[in-house]
Amino acid sequence: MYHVSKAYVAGAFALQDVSLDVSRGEFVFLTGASGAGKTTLLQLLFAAERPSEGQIVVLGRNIARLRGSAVPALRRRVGVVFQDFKLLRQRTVEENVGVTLDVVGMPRREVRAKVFTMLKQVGLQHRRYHHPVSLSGGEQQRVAIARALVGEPEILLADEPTGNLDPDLSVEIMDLMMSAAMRGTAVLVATHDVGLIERYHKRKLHLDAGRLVEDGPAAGRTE
Amino acid sequence: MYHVSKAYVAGAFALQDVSLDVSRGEFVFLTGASGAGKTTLLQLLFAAERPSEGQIVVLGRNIARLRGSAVPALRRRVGVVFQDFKLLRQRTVEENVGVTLDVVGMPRREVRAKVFTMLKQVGLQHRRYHHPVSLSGGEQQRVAIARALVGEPEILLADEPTGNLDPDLSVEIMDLMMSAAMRGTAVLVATHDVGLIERYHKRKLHLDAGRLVEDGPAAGRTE
Amino acid sequence: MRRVAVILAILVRSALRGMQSSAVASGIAVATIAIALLLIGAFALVVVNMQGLLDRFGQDLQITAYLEEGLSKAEQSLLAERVSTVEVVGRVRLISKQQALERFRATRGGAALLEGLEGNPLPASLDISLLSERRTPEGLGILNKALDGLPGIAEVAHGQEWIEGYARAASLARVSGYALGAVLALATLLIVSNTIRLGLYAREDELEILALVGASRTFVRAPFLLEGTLQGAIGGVLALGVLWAGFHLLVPQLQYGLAFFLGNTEPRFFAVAESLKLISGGAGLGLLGSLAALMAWRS
Amino acid sequence: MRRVAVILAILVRSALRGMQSSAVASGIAVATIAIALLLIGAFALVVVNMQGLLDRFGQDLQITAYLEEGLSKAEQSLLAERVSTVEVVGRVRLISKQQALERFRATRGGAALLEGLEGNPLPASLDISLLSERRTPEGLGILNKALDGLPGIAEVAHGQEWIEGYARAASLARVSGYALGAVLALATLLIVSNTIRLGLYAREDELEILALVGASRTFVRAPFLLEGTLQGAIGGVLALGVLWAGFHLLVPQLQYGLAFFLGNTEPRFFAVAESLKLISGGAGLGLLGSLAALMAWRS
Ligand SMILES: Nc1ncnc2c1ncn2[C@@H]1O[C@H](COP(=O)(O)OP(=O)(O)OP(=O)(O)O)[C@@H](O)[C@H]1O
Ligand SMILES: Nc1ncnc2c1ncn2[C@@H]1O[C@H](COP(=O)(O)OP(=O)(O)OP(=O)(O)O)[C@@H](O)[C@H]1O
Ligand SMILES: [Mg+2]
Ligand SMILES: [Mg+2]
Repeated sequence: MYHVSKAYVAGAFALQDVSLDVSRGEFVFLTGASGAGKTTLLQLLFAAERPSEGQIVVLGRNIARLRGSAVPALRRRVGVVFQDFKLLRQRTVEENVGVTLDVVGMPRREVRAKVFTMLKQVGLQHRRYHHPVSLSGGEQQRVAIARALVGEPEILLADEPTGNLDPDLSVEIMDLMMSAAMRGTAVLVATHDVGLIERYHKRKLHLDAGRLVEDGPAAGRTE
Repeated sequence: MYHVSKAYVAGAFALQDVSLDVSRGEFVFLTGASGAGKTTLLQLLFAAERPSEGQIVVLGRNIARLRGSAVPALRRRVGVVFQDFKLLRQRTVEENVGVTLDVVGMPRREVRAKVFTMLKQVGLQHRRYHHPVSLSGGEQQRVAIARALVGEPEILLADEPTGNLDPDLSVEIMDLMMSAAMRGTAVLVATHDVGLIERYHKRKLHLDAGRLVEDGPAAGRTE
Repeated sequence: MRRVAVILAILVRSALRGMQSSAVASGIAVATIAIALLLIGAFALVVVNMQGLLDRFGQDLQITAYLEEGLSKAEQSLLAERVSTVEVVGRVRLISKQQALERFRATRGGAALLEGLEGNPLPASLDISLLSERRTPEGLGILNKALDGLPGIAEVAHGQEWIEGYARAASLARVSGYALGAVLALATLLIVSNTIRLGLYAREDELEILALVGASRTFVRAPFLLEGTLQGAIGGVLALGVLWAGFHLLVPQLQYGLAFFLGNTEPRFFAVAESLKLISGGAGLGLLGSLAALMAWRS
Repeated sequence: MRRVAVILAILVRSALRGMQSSAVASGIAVATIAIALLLIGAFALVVVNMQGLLDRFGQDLQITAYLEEGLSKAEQSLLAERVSTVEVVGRVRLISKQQALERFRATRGGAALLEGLEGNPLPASLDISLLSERRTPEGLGILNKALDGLPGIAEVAHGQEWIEGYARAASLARVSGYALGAVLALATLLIVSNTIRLGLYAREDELEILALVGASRTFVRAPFLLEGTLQGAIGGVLALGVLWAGFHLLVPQLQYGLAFFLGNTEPRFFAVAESLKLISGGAGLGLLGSLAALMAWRS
């Protein structure tokens, strides 16, 4: 990934005339009131939704014109933490996280090793044979995060990744995502957690009713 | 509801030897790290799970010994905001909220009126004919809250009700729950949001790995 | 009272809404029930027309009672009449000596044989056919007994083997008809309950959420059962429609072939009562299927 | 290469895991397929044994060719032999004048008729039966032509109507056999695809999540198709087992009744190849069903 650029304008409702550009290794917060369009914006970025207007270039590919068959290849390079987790209910935690690696055809042994390391990082290695239903909300969220990170994606989209986590864990998870950014991943985190945003002083995009009203480093930036 | 008392001790894993007592009109925060047992505790209170040990008395009924057929009657007096919302995907927002009233056999016209008023309070009246999938995370959460509140329950159990809401909305929702407490509802809110807890200075129960380690008003109580 | 009405209204609305909101699953259930009932219905049509088929096979079953020589026409007629009053007898035809002779002459070589003959050595006879439902060894026994007691009958000739074979075949056809019908009904019930169960599977969440919100068992289940019943009834109507169309399209085409099987019995479609039975059978299947599904769900 | 193997392993594992994790839905699908194939299989058994049934009905179909007077025994035998070489002819029996007379004498009244007679007015004849598969008007035509060309044959008597009726009935039976089979197969396909579609319905989330995580269409679909195929094959094996048990339990019980229908043809079960066809038919149904389900899903 040499440069990620998204010149982006979407149709009438959820997002209006939004343009932005995120480059490799950058860490960006996405904020805005409930229903402002954060999730919609993220979904456009990994081709879960198509823009009604405008162009989106992700990893050198124009999403608006991407063929359906090219979508999986793109998604494998993007890690996503869904707001509602989207875990496979019928599979164990280990399998849920491993699925990211399965889809690229990684041998089983390698998958297990990587998954174990990843689960350890989110503090869930002892839960790896459990099913999502028997996990607490925060544990499920961490599984979702592990799944997004285990494939070492070039882009990480995290939608409210700490909504069900206590402050200490939130910081741990944010640090994990930070270090991904250090390794060159473009990270976009949609969140309401003012504490976190203040703590990290990163670039912040603020959406209001589908319009990008603020784009810039948080006030009081230290780096 | 004249007195709510829960003398409560559950088996080995999720909760251990927890005893507490909440009375009518009281407002209590439930805190604790991810996986501490907050959700488990709330689920015991409306008979979604049975305790492995100990007794729970809710609204004058012993949950540990409640007949299966008596459970619905109890649940109608308890409003619950689930951590994962548990909305009916096939039904509109209006129907989702109205289901609380449907189950007690309220006529349709009344249901619609009450639901409308309630949706207005959470700021979603314009979304009432939408389906949950077409709502943002925060909007879904507010539907769940509306459903819990619309039946004017004697007990309100809210599990992480502001995890997907921005700070302003969170305050609005908390105020809504406060006013329910004013009207005599016992309110239990499980949350990680330190900001909220600090803001309201209410009684706070802190769970750590299934044990109740703190029970008392938050430091710096103002009332 | 009023509350009951309100709840009933909610349940019915709920069932309709359920069918509407999971329209695909509902459609699939209805289609499956319709197909299953189509098989049952087609089978039932065959059974309904089977009597004609059996009669066709049995119409050759004729018992010939040869009369003694020297009876007057009146006596012969009287005998024929008395035989026709025997409970198991359907039709009696008196064949006079003259008719017997003509019949014989018509057979190959008969004319040649008769050439040199004077007088008529052939006896008069009664051709007796049994009522179709009495074409059993027992029926034959009753006839024999009755004939034994009648003066004027010289000898009785009949295919004892034929009739036993026929009776066995007929009862086999009937028994296997019932057996097949039962198997089909069972298969249909299983398939329908499987289908509904899978439908429930897809809506488990919904039922669970309703329960969590304080809905009573009845409130959760009644709409589901109603839905199943309705789906079954719709499936029944569809199956009936297809059968009707098929029957009226195919039967004229197959007339000749069918005539061979059925003789001159007209193939017939279901009567109204039978049609209603099919539809209510569908409804019953839907109800049973959803009951079974619910029972399997929570066990 | 290695990657292909790894992916294949993942797909197979995925299919097995799918069946295991949604065991109830899988079980229901297998049961439904088994029931549907049971119906098809039972029907196929009847069809397989239908030839015996048709032969039974056709065995009375006999053409009698009366020979001219004054042929020597050798000439008669030669004629019989020549007739038996006609392609459509199954069996030829020579009835000499003497035999004809004896037959006649055995008939009722025959003895009396013959009493006054000298000499033997009855002609010798050939009783010809057609090969069972040639009992058609065409077959009869061929026979007639062949007989026309033979000197020594006086007259041919046969039930033209009978044979036409028989041919119509036999072809009706065959055609309706195929038609019913097709209807059953179609019904089965629909039911199976419905069942699998409902199963997919319950797992929609899973497939959607896989797609969101970057699984290719193949990765999502292949295990599902594999699963369907496997379920179909298992259903086929189950159906075959039940049929086998049923056949061996029931046939001895029904022997007499069946004998009436089948004559002396032994009822037989499927051969190995036919059994395999049933199983692979099940697998095919499962595959087709899941294909149809997937296609309906994303359209
Ligand atoms: N599938 C959809 N169909 C129709 N409208 C939708 C759909 N998804 C989202 N919307 C609407 O688009 C708007 C933006 O939604 P989005 O999910 O992007 O908000 P958000 O910023 O993620 O909010 P939250 O913080 O509550 O999750 C909302 O008003 C929502 O109702
Ligand atoms: N159905 C279940 N079966 C087995 N274990 C469970 C089940 N539900 C919860 N647990 C376990 O019990 C513990 C407490 O879970 P609980 O959901 O009560 O936590 P919580 O305090 O709500 O956490 P969070 O803030 O993450 O939602 C967790 O470790 C969880 O894994
Ligand atoms: Mg969102
Ligand atoms: Mg929880």
